[in-house]
Amino acid sequence: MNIELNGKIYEVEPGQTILEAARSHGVYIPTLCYHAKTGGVGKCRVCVVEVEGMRGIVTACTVQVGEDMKIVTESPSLRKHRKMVVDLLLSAGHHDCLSCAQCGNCELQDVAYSLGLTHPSFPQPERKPEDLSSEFLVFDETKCIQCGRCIQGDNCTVINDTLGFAYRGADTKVSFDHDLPIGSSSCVQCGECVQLCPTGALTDKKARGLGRNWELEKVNTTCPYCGVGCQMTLHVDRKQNRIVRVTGREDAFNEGMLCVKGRYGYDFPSSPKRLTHPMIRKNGVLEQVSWEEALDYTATRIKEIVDRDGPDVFSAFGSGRITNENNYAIQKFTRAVIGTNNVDHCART
Amino acid sequence: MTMDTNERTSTELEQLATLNAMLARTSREEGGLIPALQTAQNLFGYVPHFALEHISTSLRIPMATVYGVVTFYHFFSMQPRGKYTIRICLGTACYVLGAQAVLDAFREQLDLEVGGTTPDQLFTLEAGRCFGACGLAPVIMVNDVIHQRVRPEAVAGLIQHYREAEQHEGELV
Amino acid sequence: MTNSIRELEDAKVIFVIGSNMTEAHPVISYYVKRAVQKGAILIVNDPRRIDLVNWATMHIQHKVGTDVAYINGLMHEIFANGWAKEEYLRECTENPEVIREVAAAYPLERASAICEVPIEQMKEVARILGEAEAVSVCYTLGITEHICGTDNVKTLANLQMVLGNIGKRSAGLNPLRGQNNVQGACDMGALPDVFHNYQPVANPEVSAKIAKAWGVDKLPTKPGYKKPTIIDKALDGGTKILYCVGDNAVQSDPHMAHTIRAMQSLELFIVCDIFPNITTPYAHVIFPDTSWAEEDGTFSNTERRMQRVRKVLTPPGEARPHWWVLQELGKRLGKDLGFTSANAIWEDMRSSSTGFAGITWERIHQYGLQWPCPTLQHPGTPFLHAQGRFSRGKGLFHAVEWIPPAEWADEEYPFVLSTGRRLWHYHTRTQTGNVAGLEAIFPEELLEINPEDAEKLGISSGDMVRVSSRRGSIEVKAWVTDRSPRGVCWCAFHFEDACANVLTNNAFDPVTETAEYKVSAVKIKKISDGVGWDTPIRRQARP
Amino acid sequence: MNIERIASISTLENIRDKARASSPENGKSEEQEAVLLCAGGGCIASGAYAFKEALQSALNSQGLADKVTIIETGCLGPCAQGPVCVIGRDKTYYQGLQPTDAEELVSSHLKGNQIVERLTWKGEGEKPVPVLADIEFFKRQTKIVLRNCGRIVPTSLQDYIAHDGYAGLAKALTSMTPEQVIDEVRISGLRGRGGAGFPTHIKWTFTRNSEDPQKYILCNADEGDPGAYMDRSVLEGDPHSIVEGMALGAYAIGSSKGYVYVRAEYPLAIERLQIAIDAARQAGLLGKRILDTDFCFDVEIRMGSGAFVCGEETALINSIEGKRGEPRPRPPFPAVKGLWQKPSCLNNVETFANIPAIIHRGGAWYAGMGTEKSKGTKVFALAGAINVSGLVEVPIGAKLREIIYDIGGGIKGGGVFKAAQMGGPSGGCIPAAHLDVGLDYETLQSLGAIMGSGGMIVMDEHSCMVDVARFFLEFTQDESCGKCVPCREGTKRMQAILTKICAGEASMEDLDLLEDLASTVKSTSLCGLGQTAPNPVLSTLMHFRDEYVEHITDRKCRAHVCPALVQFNINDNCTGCTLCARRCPVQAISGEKKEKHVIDQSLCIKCGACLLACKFEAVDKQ
Repeated sequence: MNIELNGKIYEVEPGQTILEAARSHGVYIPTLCYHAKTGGVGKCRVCVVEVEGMRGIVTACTVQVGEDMKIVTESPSLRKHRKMVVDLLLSAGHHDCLSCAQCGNCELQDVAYSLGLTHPSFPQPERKPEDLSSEFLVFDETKCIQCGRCIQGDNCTVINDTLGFAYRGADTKVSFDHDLPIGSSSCVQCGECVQLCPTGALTDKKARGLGRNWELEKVNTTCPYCGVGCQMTLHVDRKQNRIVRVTGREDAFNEGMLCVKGRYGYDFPSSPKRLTHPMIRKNGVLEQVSWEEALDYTATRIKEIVDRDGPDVFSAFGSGRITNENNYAIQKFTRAVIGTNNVDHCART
Repeated sequence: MTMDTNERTSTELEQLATLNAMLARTSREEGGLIPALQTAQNLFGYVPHFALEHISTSLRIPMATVYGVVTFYHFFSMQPRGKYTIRICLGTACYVLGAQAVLDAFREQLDLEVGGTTPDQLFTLEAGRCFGACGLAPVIMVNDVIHQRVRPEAVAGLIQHYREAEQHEGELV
Repeated sequence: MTNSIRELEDAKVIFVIGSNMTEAHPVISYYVKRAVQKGAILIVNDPRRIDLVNWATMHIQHKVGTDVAYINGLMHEIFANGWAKEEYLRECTENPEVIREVAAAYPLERASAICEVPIEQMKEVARILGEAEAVSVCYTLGITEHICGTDNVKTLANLQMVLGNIGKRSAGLNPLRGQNNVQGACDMGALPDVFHNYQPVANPEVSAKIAKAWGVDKLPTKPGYKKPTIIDKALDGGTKILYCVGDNAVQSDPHMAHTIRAMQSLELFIVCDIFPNITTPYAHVIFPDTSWAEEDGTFSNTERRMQRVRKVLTPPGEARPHWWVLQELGKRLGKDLGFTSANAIWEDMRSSSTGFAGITWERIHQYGLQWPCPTLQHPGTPFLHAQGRFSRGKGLFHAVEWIPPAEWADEEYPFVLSTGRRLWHYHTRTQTGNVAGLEAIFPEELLEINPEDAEKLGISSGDMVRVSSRRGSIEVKAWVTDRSPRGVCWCAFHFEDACANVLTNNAFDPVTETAEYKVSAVKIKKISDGVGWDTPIRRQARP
Repeated sequence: MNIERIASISTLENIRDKARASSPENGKSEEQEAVLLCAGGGCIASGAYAFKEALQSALNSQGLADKVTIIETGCLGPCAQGPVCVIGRDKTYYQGLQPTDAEELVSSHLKGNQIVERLTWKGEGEKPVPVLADIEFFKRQTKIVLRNCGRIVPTSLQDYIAHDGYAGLAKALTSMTPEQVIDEVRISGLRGRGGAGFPTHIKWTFTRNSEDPQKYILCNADEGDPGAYMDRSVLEGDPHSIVEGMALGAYAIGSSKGYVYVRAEYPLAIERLQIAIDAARQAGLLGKRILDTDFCFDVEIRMGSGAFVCGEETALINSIEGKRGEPRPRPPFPAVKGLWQKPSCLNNVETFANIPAIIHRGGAWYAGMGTEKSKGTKVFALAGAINVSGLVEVPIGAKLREIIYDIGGGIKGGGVFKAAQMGGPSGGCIPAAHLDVGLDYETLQSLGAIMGSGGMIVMDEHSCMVDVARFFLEFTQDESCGKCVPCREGTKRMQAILTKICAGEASMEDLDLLEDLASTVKSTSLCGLGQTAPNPVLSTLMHFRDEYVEHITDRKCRAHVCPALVQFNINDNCTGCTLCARRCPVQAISGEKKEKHVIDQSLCIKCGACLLACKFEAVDKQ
């Protein structure tokens, strides 16, 4: 199917929306409430385009492409309308980016930048306190643009059924159950809403102030907890040798979804209680020793006992927590070096 | 947290029983939520929180969704209402013929803001949308009774009339 | 899992048994809930009213430890109504007559009497399973942690073969593996009877092939002891050296007193872990290990997908990757194991494996690959035994009779204690115990008691109670909740000071030696009053 | 009363003939007489039931109880004159009936058949015009939608059948294919009466063409427009016409299930509609195998719960589904994916009320009325500063002047006509200059107003156009569902600017910002509410821009409505009686006894108490 975008012909698949078709060809259309997972719902009206033959201007995220459709995505009047819509949003809250966790990764900031908006031109409402009542989430109502992505996520992707819109018109707000603080609500803090939030309304509490988005190195890995093996991206501060934040990988089989342990249980490696040195029990007390001493001591004791009583008195436990490579190393050591098959692991708990 | 029954008065218990009976017959698929809320509103005079819980669990609709619907529609109130709900019509015809002055008079006399209820639980003041009696503008409704061509000066008399009706009833019962 | 996780989203019928999915495998539960939203039927079979029931079409509360009777009863009903897939039985299974006899021995009256599920409910479940075009069965430790764990799994396999559900999309028999790399530990041969890639140690050619690959002249062919036997043998000198990596056995193995006595009688106990815990005090030698995110490598998840883990942090102090320690020990014991890097180890493993041969770190750089993946061009296997062609040829039915648990509730110990996991913590809290926030959400262990049982004992939420079994007793705070059915109480083993494994019974499944964590007999006595919780709404996984 | 099942067209016809003979309009039989008392919502509010009791007791006391029966009917039209009644035989019309008039009415008219001129309609020069047909208000109307209102007992199936009720349905089911029914509607040229005027037959064709075994037909009785109450009168006066209209619609599009979405503020309408539905079910005109054909159809009432936005098609559908009444993006249109994602066709009460007549008497007959592009009649709800406010049904294209002056009896208290507000919060105003405009969809659009549901608020010079625009913005802002940004935030900002203008604190830049806002809200809002919310502002700016400029630059409100711009001063008529000083709530008035008093402007809160109190017209309001 062919369509015309700003005068140029493009090949697109039927069933795509104008937005998807434009983006697949690198044509920029600003969006705020659209997200690949939660779809185009036509709430923010920033993605309006002109389509020949259609009455008025339409939202690119909800209208599907049609054969030989002529679409204009940039025009002075479109820009004026988009600018007014974003200006209304900026004036409806307190989008001050100075120390916002989402700075540099905020879609409202990007769209305002692309439209050249510098400040809200309408009087702003009075500030409201942030909801800090939960362990891992922070909800700042004054940065919420009511795009509904968090609610759509909570009710259709992770289906924890905690979020919903409450009240009406200008008082519409995102509400946890019957407008409870997050901490006492039924929220299991899986963080899907934080990942879907385009602005700084919903952010990770533990990551606040520990690193700007662009300062942190992104490295993909697998979750250390249950057997689902969710794919995640670690936001790492190399200088501080610390994981600052975790997000789910949208392109992997878990589609960006995680649970509370996966998303927020990342800081145990940096705990001061870690075992850091080899130790040997000397007259009943475990003492720190060097690697040399520990390895020599262990090797000689193993050799002494195995030579005396044979290999079968040796047994080794691998683990469901360590990597495949380490498990393989343990079984190879037990079989090739010691010469027994007494190797097992805690598959039973 | 299951609703502990001993805290509820006996009338509330039967009302709750009627609500539960209605819920048993309602299914979420055919949009049963709003009729259920309307039943609760008519039974209790308002939608108490424990009714929201009952509706949420028996229709298996998340509380967030139930709360979103009950706070969307103007008709539902989650605070107990006064015995007499005074609704001042703010339709165009009434407005043009002085409804705002009538509303201000009620606000002064009852010392209430729109949506508030008098401490003695007698009056609730609401600003309503057009009741469809524009020929008799400006119009107010007290529960289901329509009063037509109300003048600001007549407001005091009207309130007095209902206060006396209340005392009168008070003596009888 | 025979099938893949995302297939669950398109399943028409999902049969979940012995799996508290929203707490133990939350992301898989998201896909199950999506299937329900798209109109699928979800049948949750669990004695407890777990949170997944909120989204279930049916909740079957069968009695703890009666899974075989319940499933055999269903199969009886399926055969009786001709719902069995006869063509599948003829073509894809070896011995269909075996299962017909087993099912015949479990008419609904008998099965229902044992598992206490009303007959009409069993009829309804059987009808749904029988008429469905595909059913996906998911289970976790609720099925395996019994003395008849293996029998339970075989019975589920029988059910799925009777229904012809092995070898097609959105179906299959799906164990949800509990730990991040427990599937990998099995894949890599950390088992007494198999090398990596499940190659049996007793098979002479295999033994020779691997001996050659490892550059040793001979490898032991007699399968070794399983973990519980290893621990028991420590008491009679059968085990003198225990080399324990990343395993807090004292807290996670049943009958804690017994485990401690075993550890104390070892001649050389080497422990390698990332944190001190209640097992490390008994060690003679401690090696500091590198943790997740401090070394490169791979994990295998529950859907047989091998995926990369990457190093982003420098390990603290002198901690070293464990293969380095083994390389050093090997050198001192006269054998160069060739462990120069994690990738080198992987290549060493791959060179002598079959089903993993096609998986290299480069190929799984972006997305993992699901084994079997025998060649470098092979795309991986989303679901096993396609079109009913079992890897062993034809499906094998097992005649399985129901046997009661080792220890049942009686006058002296009137309650059944079942154990498990919570959303907020992981195993013995070695990791989650050191995560800011998780401790605050769920700070202490809670014993979940049925409201009617609690009322009889004068217990209300927040009171401290003493729970005792024939093996020990703990003091724990009570949580009165309808999550527990009458006569059954439940708690986890996350907290050492109120650890369920003080009470659990070290009776084992004869084949896998998995302990019967799910059934122990206990008694409960109130110690002191406490303050309950007043939460404004029913919540998942906590009061 | 039990109703036996009507199994065929012939049974329907002989019920009709039998019922016609005894129809209450002309008494049960020759020497019988009937008093048709209007029991519409408006008349009940003005005391129709009190009058009925008095009339009944008067009949009993004067021995006419068995000869004369009192029939409660639907709304006759002139609500402001209520309570009203029509005498069955000679069609004499009486209004303003108080219980005290009952005895006189019985004795002089019913017994001595002497007209009680005091209670009749007053025409030109206060001349009594007793007979209904001669009264200007009724003569100039052509009642199709309101054909039965005021002539039948709303809840009586027999009465409805007597007036060709269900004839259209019987005709369609037995001799027309669904396509023919749609074609008849096409010929009639009927356009949606909800406000947008979308041709009904096109909507029905779209829905018919969507293949799906389950389709829905919906009736929009939310009637949220303030100042519009024709739907209420039809539901209360002639509920069966809606049931029949929906049945015909369902047959045309191939649906078996319908819903009527009625607002919670209309309890009486719901009660009577439910009675009609139950009666239709008993008579086999609803439910399985209607009139022994294989057409099955049933209809259910769903109550609104106070949300103006639910008048919008997709918001109404969401409300029936038990959700928040938020509109859905279109496409997909409801005809393809509507209620529970099934093809659904939604029409307004007034549209459905026309259908039975069109099918029964043919589309060509209906097309004979109205203008070239807009056929048939439209019901207007006259209200505001007009002598006779009530329901008026006239052919489309009638002139505004004719409706206001000839039918509506001109401006109340002889005032000067300033503007007529049409279409409520989505509409606009028509100034005096366009009094002679023929009212149809296109002409109103060109004037910046819309036909809307037909609410017509007449305003004289006592209304300030800026304040009216502010009132409408306050309405739409309060009723916005909050789903899309331009409507949620834009209307709030527009209202803030209008409030500033009314407070005399605005600047000309504010006016430009107001127009920018209006253009964005109008073109980018998701649904009709947002898209039309700026209309009241744009149309008042189009016709009364000078009033805006006056408010801003001269800080003057010509109509003395905006409190901030009004000044109260005491003129020379003041006799120093000190009454105003005592009444002033803020003690802003000072002066000695018998001396001329003065109002301190800094204290005065413009409440007007002094003006009301003064007996010597000594207080001026500029």
